[in-house]
Amino acid sequence: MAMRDSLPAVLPATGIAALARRIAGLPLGVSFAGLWLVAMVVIALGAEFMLPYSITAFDLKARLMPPVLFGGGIAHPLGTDELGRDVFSRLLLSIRMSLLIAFFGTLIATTLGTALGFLAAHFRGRLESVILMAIDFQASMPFMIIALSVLAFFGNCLPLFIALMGFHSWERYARISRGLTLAANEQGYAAAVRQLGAGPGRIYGLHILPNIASTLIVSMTLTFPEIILLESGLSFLGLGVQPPLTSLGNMVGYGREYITRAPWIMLAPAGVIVLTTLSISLLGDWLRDRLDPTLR
Amino acid sequence: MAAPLLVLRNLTVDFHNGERLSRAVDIAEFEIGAGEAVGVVGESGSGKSVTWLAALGLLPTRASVGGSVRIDGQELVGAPAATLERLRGKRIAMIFQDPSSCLNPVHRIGWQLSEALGLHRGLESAAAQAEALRLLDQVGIADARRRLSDYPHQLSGGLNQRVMIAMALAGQPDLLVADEPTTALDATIQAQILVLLRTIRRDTGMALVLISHDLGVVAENVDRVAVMYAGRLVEEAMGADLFGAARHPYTQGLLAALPALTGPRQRLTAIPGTVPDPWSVSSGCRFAPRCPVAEPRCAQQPPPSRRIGLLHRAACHLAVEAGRSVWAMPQAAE
Amino acid sequence: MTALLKAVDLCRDYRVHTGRGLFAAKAILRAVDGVSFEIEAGRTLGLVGESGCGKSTTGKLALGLIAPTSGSVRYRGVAMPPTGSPPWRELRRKMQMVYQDPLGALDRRLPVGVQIMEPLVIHGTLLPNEHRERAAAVMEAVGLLPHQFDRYPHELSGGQRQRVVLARALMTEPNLLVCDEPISALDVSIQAQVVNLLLDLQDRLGIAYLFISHDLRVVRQVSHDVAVMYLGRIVEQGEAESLFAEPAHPYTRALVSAIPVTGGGSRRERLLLQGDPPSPVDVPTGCAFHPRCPFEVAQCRSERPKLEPLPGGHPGGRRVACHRVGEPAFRVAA
Amino acid sequence: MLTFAVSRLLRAGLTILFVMTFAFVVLRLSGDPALLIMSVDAPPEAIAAFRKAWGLERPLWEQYLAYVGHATTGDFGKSMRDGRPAIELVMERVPATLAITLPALALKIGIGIPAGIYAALHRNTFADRLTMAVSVAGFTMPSFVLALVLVLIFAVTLGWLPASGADSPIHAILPIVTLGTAGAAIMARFTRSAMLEVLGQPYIRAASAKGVTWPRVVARHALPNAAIPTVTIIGFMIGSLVAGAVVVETVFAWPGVGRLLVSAVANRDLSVVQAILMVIAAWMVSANLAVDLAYGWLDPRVRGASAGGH
Repeated sequence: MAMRDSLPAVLPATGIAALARRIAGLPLGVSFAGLWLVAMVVIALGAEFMLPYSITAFDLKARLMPPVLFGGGIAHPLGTDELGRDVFSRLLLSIRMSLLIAFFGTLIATTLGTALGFLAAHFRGRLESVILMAIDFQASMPFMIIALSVLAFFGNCLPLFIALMGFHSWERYARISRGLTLAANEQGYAAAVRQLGAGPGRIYGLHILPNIASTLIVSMTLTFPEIILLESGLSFLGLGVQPPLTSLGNMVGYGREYITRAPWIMLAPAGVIVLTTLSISLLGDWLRDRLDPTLR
Repeated sequence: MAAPLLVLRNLTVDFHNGERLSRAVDIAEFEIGAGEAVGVVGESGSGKSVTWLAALGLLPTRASVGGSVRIDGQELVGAPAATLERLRGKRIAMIFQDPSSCLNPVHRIGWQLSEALGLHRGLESAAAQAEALRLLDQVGIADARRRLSDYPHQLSGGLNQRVMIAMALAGQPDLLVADEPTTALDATIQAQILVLLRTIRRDTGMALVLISHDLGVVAENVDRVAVMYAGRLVEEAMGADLFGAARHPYTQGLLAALPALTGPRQRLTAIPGTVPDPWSVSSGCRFAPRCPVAEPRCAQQPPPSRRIGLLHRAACHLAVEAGRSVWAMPQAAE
Repeated sequence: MTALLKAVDLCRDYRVHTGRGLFAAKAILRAVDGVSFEIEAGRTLGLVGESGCGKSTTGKLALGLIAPTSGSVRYRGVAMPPTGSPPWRELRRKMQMVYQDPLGALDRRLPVGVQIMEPLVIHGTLLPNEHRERAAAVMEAVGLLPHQFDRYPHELSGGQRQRVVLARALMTEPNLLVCDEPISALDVSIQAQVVNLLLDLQDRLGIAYLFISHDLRVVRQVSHDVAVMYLGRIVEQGEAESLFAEPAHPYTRALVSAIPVTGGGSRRERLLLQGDPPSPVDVPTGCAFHPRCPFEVAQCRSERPKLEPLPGGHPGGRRVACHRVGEPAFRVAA
Repeated sequence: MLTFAVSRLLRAGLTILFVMTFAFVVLRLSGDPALLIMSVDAPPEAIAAFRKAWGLERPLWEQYLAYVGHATTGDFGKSMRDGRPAIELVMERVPATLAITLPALALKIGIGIPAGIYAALHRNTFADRLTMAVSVAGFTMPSFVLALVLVLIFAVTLGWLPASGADSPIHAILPIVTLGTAGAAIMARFTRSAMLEVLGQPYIRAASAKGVTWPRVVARHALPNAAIPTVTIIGFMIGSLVAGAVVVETVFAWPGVGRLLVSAVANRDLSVVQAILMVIAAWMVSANLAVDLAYGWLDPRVRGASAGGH
């Protein structure tokens, strides 16, 4: 739907054949990124149906087993930790947790930021100045520091942590939605619809939001990996997701202690983080070129 | 007539846009004499600007240029970068539509003028300063000394265009290409700039190519006019001939579409349809789909460039009589 | 008889920053300064002037899209309701705007047909199943083809998009259209199509236009009356043909003489203005035009001229704001 | 220029005040500050003394004023771990942090900017794509992963460099490389897009049209303009030097402010957290101020506007 603008009006060929042709036409990197992300989403949705072992199941006979191609057995494809727990099982649950946090964080940031941007553009005046000041502040203060101090003051629990991640980069959406709304209000389609007599609900919901959606989506491909990086960084430091819950950063932090004896404990989640953020960035770059030549 | 200053032969410009290739310019033959003022008229996408950017090698790399452009016998198409750099500003200078964005925002006017003077005349510091002052005077900028230390954003669009003209004069070129020099300016400022261009041409004797979409701007300021449509030259004539006795249906249509400024108001003659997409392919006349007198052959064979009178040529299959507009014929009814 | 739209003494101020940052100096920019006019049903008032003279702001004030700082707008004798209020929205059926950039004024993500029907949806006029019928009728009236109903704006040409904007504006059968530079973004060969269409629609539907443009030729073509604006004020107003034939205010004379003509232009009066228009933040005292006026005297610097009927009775109800316009020597001096 | 500087200074002050208010509000929202700061098992009379010292029984606005007063003089209370003034603890860690972040900054600028310029000038060539691919990989890799991979290669496997500690300058190499890599990637990407933007401007074509040679167009016409947005990102990098070092200092056990912050957060040592927050805010505000001044120096439009406009 969103691609209608940039693609020439091709007659809709029949379903799957067209889809296959379209996928075949993608750059290799983008197709790989897409496949990886699909796999991640499947894991995030169905992690508990795929677990070979419970993550608390000890197997003291198989402690610190290397992964399957490095001398380990097929029973533990990614090896085990020092208590003989299966790394692969743990990894699946970590992926789910990290994606969940990043997903809700991005959602909160987008909703909050877009709403504030609309408010600023709609009411202008004092409200706009206040929102602009908050944007400036947020953009200039490193979010890592804000996050750390909030965690220090409030302590940590999962809902708070997710909400905190949602405050990351809201200002990007506020800036985009305010800017594009002002442009549309000045001489553009929103001004035109307004002078037709349409109310704000119609103007924002039916016209502005669909029009800026592609830009927002492209920005989400920036925010999503940023939140993964932030979350895993904090969890790595032991200040993010708390045990018994586990996330990718958490696993890396834990695996760090065995870096000399069992580097796979750390490398498996680290690899997942890098591949996931890289995939989303690649996909985002590709989307940006497709959807929104005005960005960058 | 003496040997022409500039000669274009079979000039083509193609843009590669993804898989699409579009021919933006396709000119068989065009000449400019020394000291001559030529107007080039066309709508957006007619190739009127691209032609001259191509001649100076200023197009991006996704454009490929073929054919030949020679100034005093020296070939420009495919010439090495160093040759072109020596020619630009020195033999052929160019000014553009939006003067305020054509001046570098972080350098002072004086710096930018001195740069051109240093490049083309080898003038340094004090000598460059003095010459820069003289040039600003010549283009009618009051208080020139103060302006030298101003930045472009401190000057109005009209003043910036004067600065651009001064900069173009710095190399004492044989030819000035002015690409829509007044389009971004207000009517009263446009009048000032056009008068300035006339004065300078009288004083320096350089040749001028004035590119515009506005027939009026061209009519008052040049000797000869060339009309372009969809990358091709459709008619070429002395100003009076063209405005008095246009022979190509497109030129006639453009003139008829222009509201009069005096006399009773009459319904305008509108050219139907729209300008063709640059990537659309047509072997015949590009104007045929909109032409009221088009015949089957117009869509198939490229129109010959016909010589109609002294310095008057038109690219049309039909020999339209002088003084008769195809738009006034019965079949031209909307 | 009450006029369709009557604007009395409209003023509109903007607060502008003359610098950057929190404590930058603020200034008041008076974009429109005491403008009054009337538009009668089925007639066209042309509004001309250079960029920044306040003509677009006047257009928005006339529609009530922005509130005036002082002064009033009355539609059929009733005061304009506050912007955005339900009665204001209701009134949109009767007055509509046509924009310079039709692509910007259309939603790129919706087929044009849906957008053409949108006014009916907003105002709940007609039954939903009649919307499409009405849209088809209006599309035909503005020269759009039925299959274009499902097209997206970017699939149409500039002229067709402007027809779509017009069709949308006409859906609720308005009495007044404010056209803000409706043809300046269009190609020369397309402009005449749209001008003719506007005139045809007025003939058939009896719509009144406030036609805003910097192009004097086009304004003369479409307008019954013309008002000339300079720095937020109307300096001359009157019947179109006579105003362009015999402009009285020095600014109007300069504007008219600045239009280049095709074919022998030496017969006309030449009045070349010096310098640029002053910044609207810092409007000169007295007559705002005096720093550029060749006829300026002491009175012009101190006393603001009123818009008054031309002495000696002039056809077309001409009114001029100039101290010297009544002097017998004045016209000779030109 | 004067009003410009004054307005920037005032804005800087406002930002600091904003951070103080933020800390004050969050502290109040999170519960009884006396209990939070003194810890729950402190003797009741100590808590009462603390309440009195911080004026917690007075009205909220008075408390706020007192808080701001304390904070402006650098008094954030004592660290609950060793009882020393929090600000002292923080300040003595600053040199260590600068010792790795400043060389890292040099690395970011020294590699990122030339790479970005090169990529922009050779747009769509193999070199450009390679630079951008490396750059994407550089900033999608979390710093702790990069740090651990470097440790795995250079410390564990090759044994060339120490894995952690701060005993000698050699120890600083891995932290500096880790910090510099991601920053250089961002810098390169940003410089490239700034440069491409400038190269597309009409004045670049106009400079070519007047006969300026291409190297000179790049050096004298494009670079000064591309420098303007680039300064913003450099300023932001300077402002976030400390924040960026949090993870890396912890991984390499480098005794800087970042590591202190992590342990303070983990132990909920709120005085220290507040002190660090204010130090970072002051640092960041100074960096922004420097950017603004650099802007005025690089961009005559900003200068002109601040001098009263046109």
